[in-house]
Amino acid sequence: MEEILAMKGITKVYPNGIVANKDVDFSVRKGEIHAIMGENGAGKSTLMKILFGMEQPEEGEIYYKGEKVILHSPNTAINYGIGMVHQHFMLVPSLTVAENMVLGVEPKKSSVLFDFEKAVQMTEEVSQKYNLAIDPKAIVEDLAVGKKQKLEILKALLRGAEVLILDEPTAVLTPQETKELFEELINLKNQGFTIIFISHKLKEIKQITDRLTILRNGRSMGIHETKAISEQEISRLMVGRDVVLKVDKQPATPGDVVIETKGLSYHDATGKPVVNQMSFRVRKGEIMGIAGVEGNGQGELVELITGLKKPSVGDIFIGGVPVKDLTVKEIRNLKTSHIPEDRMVYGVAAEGTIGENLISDRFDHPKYNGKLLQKVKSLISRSEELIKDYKVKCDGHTQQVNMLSGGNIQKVVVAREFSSDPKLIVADQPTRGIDVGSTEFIRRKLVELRDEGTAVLLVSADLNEVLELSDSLMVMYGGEIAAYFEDASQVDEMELGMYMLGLKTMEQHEMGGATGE
Amino acid sequence: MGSLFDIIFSANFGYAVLRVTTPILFASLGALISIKAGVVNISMEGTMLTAALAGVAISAYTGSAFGGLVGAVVVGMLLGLLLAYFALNLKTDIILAAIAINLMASGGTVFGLFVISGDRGISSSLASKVLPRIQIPILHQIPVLGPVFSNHNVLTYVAFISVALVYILLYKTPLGLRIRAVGENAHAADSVGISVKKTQYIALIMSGAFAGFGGAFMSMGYVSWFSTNMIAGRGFIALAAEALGMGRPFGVLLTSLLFGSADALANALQAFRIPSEFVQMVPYVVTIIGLVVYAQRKHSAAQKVRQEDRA
Amino acid sequence: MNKRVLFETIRTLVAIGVALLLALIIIFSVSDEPGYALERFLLGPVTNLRNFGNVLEMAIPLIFTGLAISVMFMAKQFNLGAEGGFFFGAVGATALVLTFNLPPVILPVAAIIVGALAGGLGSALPAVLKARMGASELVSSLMMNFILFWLGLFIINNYFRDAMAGAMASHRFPDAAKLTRILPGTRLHFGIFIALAMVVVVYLFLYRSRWGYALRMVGLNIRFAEYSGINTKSVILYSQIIGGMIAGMGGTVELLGMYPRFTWFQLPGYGWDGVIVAIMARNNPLLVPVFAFFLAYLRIGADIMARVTDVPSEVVAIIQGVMIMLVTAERLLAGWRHRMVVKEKMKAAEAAEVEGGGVQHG
Amino acid sequence: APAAPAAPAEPGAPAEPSEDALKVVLLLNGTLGDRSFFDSAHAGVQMIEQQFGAEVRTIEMSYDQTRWEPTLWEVSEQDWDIIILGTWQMTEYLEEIAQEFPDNRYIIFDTSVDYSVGDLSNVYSILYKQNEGSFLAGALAAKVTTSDMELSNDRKLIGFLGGMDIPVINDFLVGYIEGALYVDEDVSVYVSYIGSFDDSASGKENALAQYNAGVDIGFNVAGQAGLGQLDAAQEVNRYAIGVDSDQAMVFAESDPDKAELVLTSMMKRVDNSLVRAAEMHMAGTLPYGEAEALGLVEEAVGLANNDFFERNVPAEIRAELEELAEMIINGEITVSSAIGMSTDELNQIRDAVKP
Ligand SMILES: Nc1ncnc2c1ncn2[C@@H]1O[C@H](COP(=O)(O)OP(=O)(O)OP(=O)(O)O)[C@@H](O)[C@H]1O
Ligand SMILES: Nc1ncnc2c1ncn2[C@@H]1O[C@H](COP(=O)(O)OP(=O)(O)OP(=O)(O)O)[C@@H](O)[C@H]1O
Ligand SMILES: [Mg+2]
Ligand SMILES: [Mg+2]
Repeated sequence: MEEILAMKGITKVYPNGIVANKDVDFSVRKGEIHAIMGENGAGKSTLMKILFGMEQPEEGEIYYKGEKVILHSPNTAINYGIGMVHQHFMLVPSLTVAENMVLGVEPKKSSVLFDFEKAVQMTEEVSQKYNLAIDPKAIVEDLAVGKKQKLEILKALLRGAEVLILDEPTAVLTPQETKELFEELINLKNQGFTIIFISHKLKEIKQITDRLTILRNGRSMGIHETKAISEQEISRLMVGRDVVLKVDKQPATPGDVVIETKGLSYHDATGKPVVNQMSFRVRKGEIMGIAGVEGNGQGELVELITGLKKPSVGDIFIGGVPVKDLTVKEIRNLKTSHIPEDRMVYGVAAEGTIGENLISDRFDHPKYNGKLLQKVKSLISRSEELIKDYKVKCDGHTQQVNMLSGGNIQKVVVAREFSSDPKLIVADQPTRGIDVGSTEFIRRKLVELRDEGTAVLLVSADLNEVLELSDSLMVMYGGEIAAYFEDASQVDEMELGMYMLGLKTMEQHEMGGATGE
Repeated sequence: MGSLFDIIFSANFGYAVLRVTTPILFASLGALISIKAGVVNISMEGTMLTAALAGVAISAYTGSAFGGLVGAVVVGMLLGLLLAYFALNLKTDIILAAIAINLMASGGTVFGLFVISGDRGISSSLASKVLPRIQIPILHQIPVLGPVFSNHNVLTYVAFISVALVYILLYKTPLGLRIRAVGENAHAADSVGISVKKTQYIALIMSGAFAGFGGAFMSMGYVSWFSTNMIAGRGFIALAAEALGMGRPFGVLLTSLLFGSADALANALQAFRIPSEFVQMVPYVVTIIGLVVYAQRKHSAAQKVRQEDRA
Repeated sequence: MNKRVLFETIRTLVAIGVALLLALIIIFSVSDEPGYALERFLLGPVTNLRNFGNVLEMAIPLIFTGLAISVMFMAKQFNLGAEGGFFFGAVGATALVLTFNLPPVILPVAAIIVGALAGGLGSALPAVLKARMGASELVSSLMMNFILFWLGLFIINNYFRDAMAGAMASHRFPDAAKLTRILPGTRLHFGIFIALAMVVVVYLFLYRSRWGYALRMVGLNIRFAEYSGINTKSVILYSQIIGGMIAGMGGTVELLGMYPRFTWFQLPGYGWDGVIVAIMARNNPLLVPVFAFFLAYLRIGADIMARVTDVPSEVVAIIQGVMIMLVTAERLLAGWRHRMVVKEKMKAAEAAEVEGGGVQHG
Repeated sequence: APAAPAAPAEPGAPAEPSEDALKVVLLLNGTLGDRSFFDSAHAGVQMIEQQFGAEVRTIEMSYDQTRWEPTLWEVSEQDWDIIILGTWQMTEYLEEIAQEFPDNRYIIFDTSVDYSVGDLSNVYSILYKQNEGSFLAGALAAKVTTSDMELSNDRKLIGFLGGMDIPVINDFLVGYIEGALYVDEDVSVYVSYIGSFDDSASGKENALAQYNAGVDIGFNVAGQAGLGQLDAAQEVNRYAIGVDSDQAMVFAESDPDKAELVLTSMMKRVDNSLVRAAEMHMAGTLPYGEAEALGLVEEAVGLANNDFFERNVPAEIRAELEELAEMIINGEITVSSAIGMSTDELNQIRDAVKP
């Protein structure tokens, strides 16, 4: 097969001095699905942004269909037929699907006005042509993530993309949605599209890609045939050592109840119950997993427990203390830790230093404060300890958090939350978008803490993660408990899927002791 | 003298409200466009002032009121361009750049006036022109409506028509779609090949143009001369009106009218021997009350949205 | 890190150079003695003690409003009420010194406290409206400036006006209220020490106290602060109230240091200057006095030029504006800086390659 | 004023033995071009230049208060025979600096230094009896509103448009009200304050509110902002009275129709008073160390007697005004002043004529 595009000797230095790509060679054949792999911060997104004209390299050349091209802006790239679906959605939330679709290539009527009807029609046409169904008149902020992903792909297709770059498209998708996406990608490949696919999930890579390129520390570790390379080899090339994702775990020895909810409900502004009559308990030294398709109330449940939202009905007890009317601070004082779902929104102050981010939960603790001023030295030494213990890759505690890669930012959050000697950890998607090395690290830590007697409530969209880490398991559907398994190791994946999709619901008596009254 | 009630429900009062509202409306529409594109233009005050001088000077020089208007608008656009250049190309903090423009305008106009007319206070020695008033044929004869709505300066009508034009621009044209996209998520706009910088340039230039209209109205419609510091805070009031207008052209119309009414009301209250300091406070107090009412509504709406977001 | 400081210094110097060049062009076009005018502009403030005293005198209120705005902006509260706070603080202080007959030292101290409270009161309303219902503090503080102005005038006019004075003016302040002059031949007063002390206090507050930490985190990411257990509403309140108090102190110090009685019947404009100073100082309290001095120097130099040469004082406003814009132009020389960074990093990266490992962060 | 030739210095003149010309500097704590006060002072200095061959210089210190004191210091150190400055805001600086430079001679207009604070024997203060001039303006307004002049109506309602509610402005107001009431007890006065001295648009708006309420003649005392009244007068075709300088002349050329409606202006003749002072200085008779209040007698205040006045104001009214002026000059009428009046007293006066 011919090479449709090639990048030669690409070097990129960000203004802050970070060398994101160094002398990278990269090429793609027409009609293949080509994976790019690498740890967080390896330079994958940067390389793709260069290919899409969003960043300019310091050195290097790009060839498209054999011709040397200079991509000054996304506009140029689009005109050549390169389309990109970004790691973070590039959508305008308040606009409709159709408006987002045609942004930049707006159809006009009477030569000045925007032709909305035409935009809707264009959207419908392209969505039918590629068999990706979407409602053109829906407002984007109302869409589920899966739909947003589809919209992003359609946007690229509408602009006539022949080469589609997908930067971690599956990170936020449910297994079902991922499956559907893969079908669509294969379909597109069969129609002659070339696809560049970034993912951290080895299984997915193995499943759909033809070849793969591995980046490590901004350098290319070569191009490989997917079939010809083992998972072990891939992770060795990526991280420089073998990675075991299977966490060794002894059976749990649960103790007293740490958290208990009784008839917990939360109604949104429209009065709809988003969390409905949930009663459950988690014990000391136990990891309880919560499985479920995203948007079934898991997020609200976590916010209710951690005090960011107040329940409409019902009670929550942590260590026997009713916490329904307590502030976030007071709940944290009961030794509750929280790994938030979206680290950039809640987990860190991106423009703050690593040190500042590591102390946000204990900055006012008497231990670190005099009468008026803080004990700066002890705060700094605490931060430095955490950076070392959690292997945060950085220059030191004064470095800004937004200069770290995603995985290292997550480590900052985890270090802060795990180090406060918690009795309860509420971990919401703790390894989302994190490379294998860091994932392994965080999972190990969770089990360690459990062994030390912490109760863990683990919410994850990654079924493997839930099944592997949980001692007991709960499935949420429509804000309610659809199933509860006292022993998570006995659960069958297919059966779990049935509960998650609401095809099946357990009766109260099946759930046994941990839930209900 | 009649009661306050009589004054407020007189045609003169209604007429005054529209006149007082005009410059504020122009400036707040300009502010609206810039804010929609994600670039706050708080140099409306200085831009209006400079445009007011330009209008007078050019109309005196060309002997044409229309020439003066065009000059004022062009000068407004140039100041928008200047702000855009510093903020977008040189990355000067846009608030700071705008404050600097206000500073330059307050001194520069005095200097400019001196160079042009030899005066430093008022341009009365220049035979500058005023923009015409317009009698609206049939409306003019209708009893109450005629005196309120007819016979205004042409720019008053332009201002009110502009509300609809800005609405069409923002919500019915490709450029408007781009402006809103750039303002809401510049990365998204960038990723589909829209030039964020170009769009923001256009928005700032347009906001300068509106300030230019506002300035021209002040010196060629409201009064018939330029005098130093004659904008007297209207550019800042317009920012408040914009902020209160819920980011909508018609919202901005309503809040500008609220200001205009409060101002006219303050004038009417002078007749009642209330301590003058309190009379002067009326427009600002009304604004804060408006802000509270609006915030209360938005607050509950936002809570609703936030809760829905999580759903 | 040192390279950065070096670069920033060079960039600032280049900016000032370009601005001066523009100034020179403007001066050339309006003056018959451009060389002398420019010389006076640049060196006038340091040619005699009184002129230099003028610079320091003017820096004092700028330091206060610069600090006030910095504290509020640091918490991302875009409260522009330093203008009204400064004015109303001075009104409060006037009320105190004309009402209570206290001994020296105690009287000015009490006046500063009352001034601070009055200034804080002024920004309390925008703060409460923001914290309670999310009302834009930008709008309400702009409006409050005008309300405080008229309220202040009402108070002075009705309760403290000197009927015998030919203009709107309060009674004379007792001597006990005045801040001592510290440098003979200038009007430089004790307020400069208060201002510098406030720089240190604000620095310690922001960077060394738990309240300052909470304030900064709210400014960086309010949702993160909330998630971390910080009481964000109280931060919204106290950041603005403290800002208003600092502005009110500034008004008091300026009034007692420079004026024999209250005579302001216009807002003095230091609030906007404070915004300029705070933005230039990037809200860093330690840089506030530097840029306050810079702005004061610029103004006094310009005054001297306007006074002794034929350059009209208004031209100076244009020069100032250009200078402020250029000095803060981040992109000025950005290309050069980027090339510098690239060169350095590439060298580092190559060196790392030789060792076989990868170093990304320099 | 008698045009003296370049007079040789009197032997008795204190500090100045020089043969060369009188050196006079004028400090303005504002800018030229106000068409009023500062312009008038500047004109006075120029008259001094022409009449006495003096060397003169005018320094505009702008409205920025921080510049005033340093400038006064600097000028005091230089070699001037007379340093002229004006307005109340400068008094306290002068009280301090004049004592530092006992050999300098200072003239301050429109205010007086407080001679009790120290040795100020080198300062001469000029006050203007604006209340006397305003009395005439009020009398004129009352005459006009009760007359059957072309643009006057049946109502006995006149307007006063002040810049801000502050003592100087109210001094005009008090004289104006007394003058109006002297003519006709039943006249009411619609009093508005613009709240600014530069917002001429707001001045116009306030004036229009007055005219629309039935005012047929108004008096503006608000600097530049007050000029808005003239625009308003033209719009509704009513009369206006200007202030400080001859405001009809502001528009006499560029907009004669507007000028036609400005019946007269109550002028403070800073120019006259400065020429008078310079002349007395040279004659060695200027009472340094004292304040003088100059009024109608010294021609330091008065109504502008221009073509418009003569053309548009009926002769008998003009004659009556002249009579009133005479009565003030010879003391038959004394006009009250707002300076020294409490806010309560002031309110009583304003409320009494409230429409
Ligand atoms: N705009 C930027 N400015 C400065 N540094 C950046 C910027 N974007 C990325 N970086 C840095 O460049 C390096 C490469 O980042 P990049 O986003 O390409 O990594 P990635 O391989 O996509 O990682 P991830 O898997 O976490 O998405 C990282 O160290 C990152 O912190
Ligand atoms: N300088 C300008 N002033 C005002 N409007 C402009 C200006 N430049 C472009 N526009 C408007 O912005 C919109 C987009 O312009 P642009 O030139 O970016 O379009 P384009 O990318 O070439 O796409 P198309 O040709 O499909 O419109 C158009 O509606 C155009 O009228
Ligand atoms: Mg990435
Ligand atoms: Mg009448």
